[in-house]
Amino acid sequence: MSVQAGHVVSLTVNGSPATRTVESRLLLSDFLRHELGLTGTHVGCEHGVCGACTVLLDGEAVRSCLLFAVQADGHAVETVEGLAAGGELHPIQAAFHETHALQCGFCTPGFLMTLVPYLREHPAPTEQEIREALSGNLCRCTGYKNIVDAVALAARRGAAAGRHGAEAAPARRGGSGASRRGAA
Amino acid sequence: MTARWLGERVPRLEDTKLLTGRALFTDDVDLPGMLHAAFLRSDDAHGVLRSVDVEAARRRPGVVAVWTAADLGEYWKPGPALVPPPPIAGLVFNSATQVPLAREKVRHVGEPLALVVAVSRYVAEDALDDIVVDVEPLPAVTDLEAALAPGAPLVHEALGGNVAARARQSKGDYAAARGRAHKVIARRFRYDRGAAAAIENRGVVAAWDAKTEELTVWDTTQAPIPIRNGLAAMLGLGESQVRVVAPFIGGGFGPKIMMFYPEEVLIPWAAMRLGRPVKWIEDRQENFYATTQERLQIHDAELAVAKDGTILGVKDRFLFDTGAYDPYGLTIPINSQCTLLGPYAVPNYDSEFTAVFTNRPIVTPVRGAGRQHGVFVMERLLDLAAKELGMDRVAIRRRNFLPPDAFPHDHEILFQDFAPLTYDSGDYGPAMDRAVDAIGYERFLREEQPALRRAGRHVGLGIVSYIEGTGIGPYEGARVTIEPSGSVRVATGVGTQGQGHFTTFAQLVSDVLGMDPSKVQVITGDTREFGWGTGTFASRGAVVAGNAVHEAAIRVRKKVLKLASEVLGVDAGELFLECGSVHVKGAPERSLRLGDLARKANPLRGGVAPGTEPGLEATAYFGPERGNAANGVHAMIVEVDRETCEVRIRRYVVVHDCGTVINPTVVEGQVQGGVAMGIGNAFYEQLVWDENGQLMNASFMDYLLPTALDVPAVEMRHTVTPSPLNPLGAKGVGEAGAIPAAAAFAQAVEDALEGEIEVLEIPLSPNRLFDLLGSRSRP
Amino acid sequence: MKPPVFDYFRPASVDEALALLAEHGADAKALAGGQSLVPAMNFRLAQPAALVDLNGLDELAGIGDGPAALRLGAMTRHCAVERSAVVAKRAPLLTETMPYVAHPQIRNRGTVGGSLAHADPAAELPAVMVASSARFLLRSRSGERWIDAERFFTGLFATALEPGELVTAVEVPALAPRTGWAFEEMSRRHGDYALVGVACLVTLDAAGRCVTARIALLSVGEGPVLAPSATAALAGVQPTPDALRAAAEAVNADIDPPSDIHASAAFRRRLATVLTRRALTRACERIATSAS
Amino acid sequence: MIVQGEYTFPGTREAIWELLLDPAVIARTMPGTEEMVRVAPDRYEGRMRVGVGAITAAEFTVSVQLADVVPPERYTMQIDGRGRFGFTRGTAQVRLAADGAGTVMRFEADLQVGGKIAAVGQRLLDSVSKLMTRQGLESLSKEVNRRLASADPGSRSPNPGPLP
Repeated sequence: MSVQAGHVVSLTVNGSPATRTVESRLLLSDFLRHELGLTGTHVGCEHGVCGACTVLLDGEAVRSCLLFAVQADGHAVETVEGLAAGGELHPIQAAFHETHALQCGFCTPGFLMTLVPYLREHPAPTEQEIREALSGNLCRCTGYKNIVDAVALAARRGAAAGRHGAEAAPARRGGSGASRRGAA
Repeated sequence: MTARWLGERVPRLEDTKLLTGRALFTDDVDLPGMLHAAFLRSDDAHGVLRSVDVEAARRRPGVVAVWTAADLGEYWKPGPALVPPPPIAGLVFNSATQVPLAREKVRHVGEPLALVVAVSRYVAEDALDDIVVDVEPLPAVTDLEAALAPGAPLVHEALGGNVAARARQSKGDYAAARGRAHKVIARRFRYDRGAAAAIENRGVVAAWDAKTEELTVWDTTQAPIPIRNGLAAMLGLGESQVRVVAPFIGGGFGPKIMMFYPEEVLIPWAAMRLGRPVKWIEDRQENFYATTQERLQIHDAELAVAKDGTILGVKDRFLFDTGAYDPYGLTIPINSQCTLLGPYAVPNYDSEFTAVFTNRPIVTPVRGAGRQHGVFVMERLLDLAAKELGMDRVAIRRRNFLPPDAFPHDHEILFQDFAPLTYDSGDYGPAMDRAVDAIGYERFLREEQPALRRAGRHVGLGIVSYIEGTGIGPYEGARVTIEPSGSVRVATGVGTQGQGHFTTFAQLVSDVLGMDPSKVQVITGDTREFGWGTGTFASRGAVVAGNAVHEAAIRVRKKVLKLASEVLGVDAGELFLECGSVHVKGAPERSLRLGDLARKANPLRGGVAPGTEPGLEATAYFGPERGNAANGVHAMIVEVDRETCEVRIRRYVVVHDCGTVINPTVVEGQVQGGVAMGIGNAFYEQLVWDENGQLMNASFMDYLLPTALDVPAVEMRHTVTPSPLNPLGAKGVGEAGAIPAAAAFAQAVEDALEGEIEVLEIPLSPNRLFDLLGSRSRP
Repeated sequence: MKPPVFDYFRPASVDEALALLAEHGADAKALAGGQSLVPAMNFRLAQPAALVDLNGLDELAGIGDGPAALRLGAMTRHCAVERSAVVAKRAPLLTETMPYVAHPQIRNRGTVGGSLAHADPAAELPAVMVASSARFLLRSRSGERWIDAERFFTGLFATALEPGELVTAVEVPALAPRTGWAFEEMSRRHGDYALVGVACLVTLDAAGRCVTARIALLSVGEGPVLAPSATAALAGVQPTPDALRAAAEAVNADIDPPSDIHASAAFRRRLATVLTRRALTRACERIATSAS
Repeated sequence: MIVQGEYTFPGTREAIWELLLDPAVIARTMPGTEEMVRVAPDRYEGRMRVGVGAITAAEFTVSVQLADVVPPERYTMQIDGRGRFGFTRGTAQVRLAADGAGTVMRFEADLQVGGKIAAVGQRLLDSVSKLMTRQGLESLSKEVNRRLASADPGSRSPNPGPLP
């Protein structure tokens, strides 16, 4: 067996085990998207700048375009598909929806995956801290303001619920009709 | 019909799919047996293409096919000219459109030379390294003025020169106005190239079904219907045999309109030739060459003013870099020419541009599409005039605003849609009042700025006005269908790239049909669903397609009322629609669910009256006679670190008038996003080409998109002067934020530096400020 | 932008890694965080024939607090350094610098040893290590050796590493009493390659005179650049604003900055002067604060 | 990209001239040169491998065409290097002037860089060209000193060939 091809990769993705045989050079982003069909992880630059491909590797946000799939062997990966448990939006997803924090939505999964661990570790960030946390993700549509608002909203709810960040607050269903919320 | 949803902040209906990773983007399309394509692209900006040797690539295991221009046979054809030149007297227009693969000559870095199709993109890229190209370099055409000099190397030898177009538009008598002027302000302005840089690169997936003889193409296009029509013609198929789907698109901003990119022409052809689906996904490096760009213009402009600041006239001569080909015609420079006039009364105007071929990638509109250049030149001229006249910046603008009774106002020149540049409506004074108030103009100049200056800080304010011509024709259409389930389907031809069409169109229908927007399913950008239309550009989605959707919904409502009055036996005037049902006034318990009515409208047996159309469905089209004039004021406060030449934006205020607002949240999102792009243009983003036509920053490491730390939160105010040109009264908003940002930024930086430098170019950068400040800026 | 083929090895021990590197010679690269190597491979600018993945080697990771020095395993990730209370106490200059290193997602993967071995002239850690008088433990199949940071960086992306040799640990000596520190950087956007950066450690005597000042700059030469002229200008003097300004000006004699599209050499000189002054000022303020 | 400089060598103009045009010397002194053959009196062809540290190494096939050759005073080189990462090409002028017992070499190269090297590597172009220039001059200087140590430096050049 060549050491270029035929690497067996066994990992956990969104809590479920997966095993595939891959070429050593296959990027983790391509592995998730095209081998596992998890196309919610997007690819924007493939040189580690845009952040669209951000996923969690053992709970930490990483660029999946800068990892080879073989490196994920034995590890746990979480992608955007794993966030909304049982059809309920994750609190950070719900906050994005409510504050209009996405337009084309292409960069959004990368932002969400960056924010999930961030809010876990920083339950009450200031606006400047939020902006610093977002600085490794590029968005071309929104101008970031509403994303910053979404993070603040999710953090407030986490704090209000007396729990930490992203795990807190009941999620609202997205797209379930119009609220009459005032200006963001 | 009550306007319950129009103007409401309805959270977007499309969000859930996007937030959960279930939205289909082009690169998500995965088909059995699919092959993957990669293009070999020219390293040279200009040269004679002697040979492209693909033999080694063809032999590589996993490679299925490799084609060069010579292998395309009859299929090799330059692309169509997309926008014909407008009927301007004396206009010169030389058309040279892009080719699918370069043959005989290469004309810009990144021009495709060969197409490789392989079992994976990885193998396809391996094969690119096997190809040997022999190019005899030619001197590159990069400088716009040198390009026009006698003896300059030629991008297109057959044209005998590098002039792509020349057009002069004028009104009044500028020379006479100049003679009367108290002051004439003349400067040279430069606005450089940037990239649209949507986070999703382009992509095309094509599949040919030999049994049904149908071609399906998924394309990151802003104009799926013209793509379908063109592909059908090129491939010898009927239009109904081709289905083009623009699924979720990860940002457009203009370049995804460009029709018949080489990849769009070749991938469907390859899929048919090979009898297997083929996918091509542009990578970020390719995007810097293979996707169109915009913005290099050089203006020599002058403003003639009276002593009291009244504009007597403007003269402008400008050069426009159209890149190696000019498929998009004159849209951009005409936008510049028209937008320069702004919200002002300009009695005498003389503007001539020369579009120049260069050895750089193709130029087509990018968000703003030439409008920012006009705004930049005019607003800078007004700033300089105010300074020379000792006038306040806001006062000189107010002095020249068109008064509210001046509408419709005919500027006596032609706009990009070939219609006379006529402003439909506007009221500019109140917009300026609100901006002055919101930014705290008086207090800033009187108190804050002097106090901060005394403390050694360099803060400045910029405040500028602009007009954005939006919502042009020719037309869009929509079909609205009430389904037996009670939900409503809306199909329209425009594609969507994040503008919120799924929600705003649903809102328009909801009011007419009395239902919750969440019950309205909008389908865009699939030619099988709707096959007539042009595309999403020129801030026209809400105006043109929106009015078509609205009208189609009104027609469906008429059908609902007619059928319900028959079924319920009451006069249609006694009925109202609410919560997905038709009710009788005064007896709301007497009602019919719209779904049940839809079933009744499609009987299986029995007779119907002659002329009866089945179903609760209607199609409508809307084509405005001409575009709208949205307007606004941008104001910002910046702080410059005089030592490091860094600039921080402290505040940013936008007052915007886009006529009737369908969804303020969506509108504000568009404006905030546009401002971010405008700030990028002003201070971060510049495609740096060397004199040989090489791009020096073809990556996100060196091409600097602004991040969350660079873009301020925009404080937004609306004013509303509805457009009389469409039933909704809407004007477009998609590009507005991006248009005046650079002009405001330039003024603010100049102000912060107390007039030590003149900012006549965009983008700025810390290094450029350092150079401009020169020896005066010892730390 | 897909990487070329390569052989992939995941050794179970440092010894095995060293054996693999020796076996595959110059065409093999060690894969640490991969945050510089993988982009270069995606651009196909780097085409190593083999990668030896160090990520599973726990023996190379970890932060240890010794009596004389802080010890960092080469595979300690940037995020671990950034969050470490021990580092904050023992090497606060390093803690202050970490947020400037790219972005959070990059720091979650990037490693100390990887950054040092890569020796990018615009990277923060090499300059901080030089300013901190750190030393590195290098290991090959033939043994181990210590090398001072100053001697480790030999030029443009060049280090004293021999073929088959790995950086396995870093020791950052404890701060002397009355020592202040500061890191200053200017980049176009947060997380970008620095246009110029300055790391400094200043030690004053009881009378408030400068005993030593270690000033290292980045992005102004082929690697991290020590500024002996600036150090000399401060020797034995009170750090008055004028003295700090003069020291900052003296930096010009120590640097030979490159020009690129973001900053000319002249602009980099300006930035080096300004940032050095600001860094020295803050470092001295810190001493004053901690002394009071 | 303009690369220019001047350097003073010990030795006569004639001796330096011979060295500069000796393919073996070029191969030894031009950083990254793996092979250099004088295929015609006024033409050299070879291979270079220009590396930036541990990560990247760009391979080029290089041809150098001499023009405007006025021994021992000046010559011009048309340089054409191509590789997978792009190209480097341009002209370099070399002038030699007597300076006491030594020789001053002045050179000015106007080089185009294209393809990936330009697109992705701009940040390092200046540093790399400075480094290569310095390394080249240092090697050349060593070579000169080595040759001067021998009696007749010119006769050691393998196949200098007649000049045009």
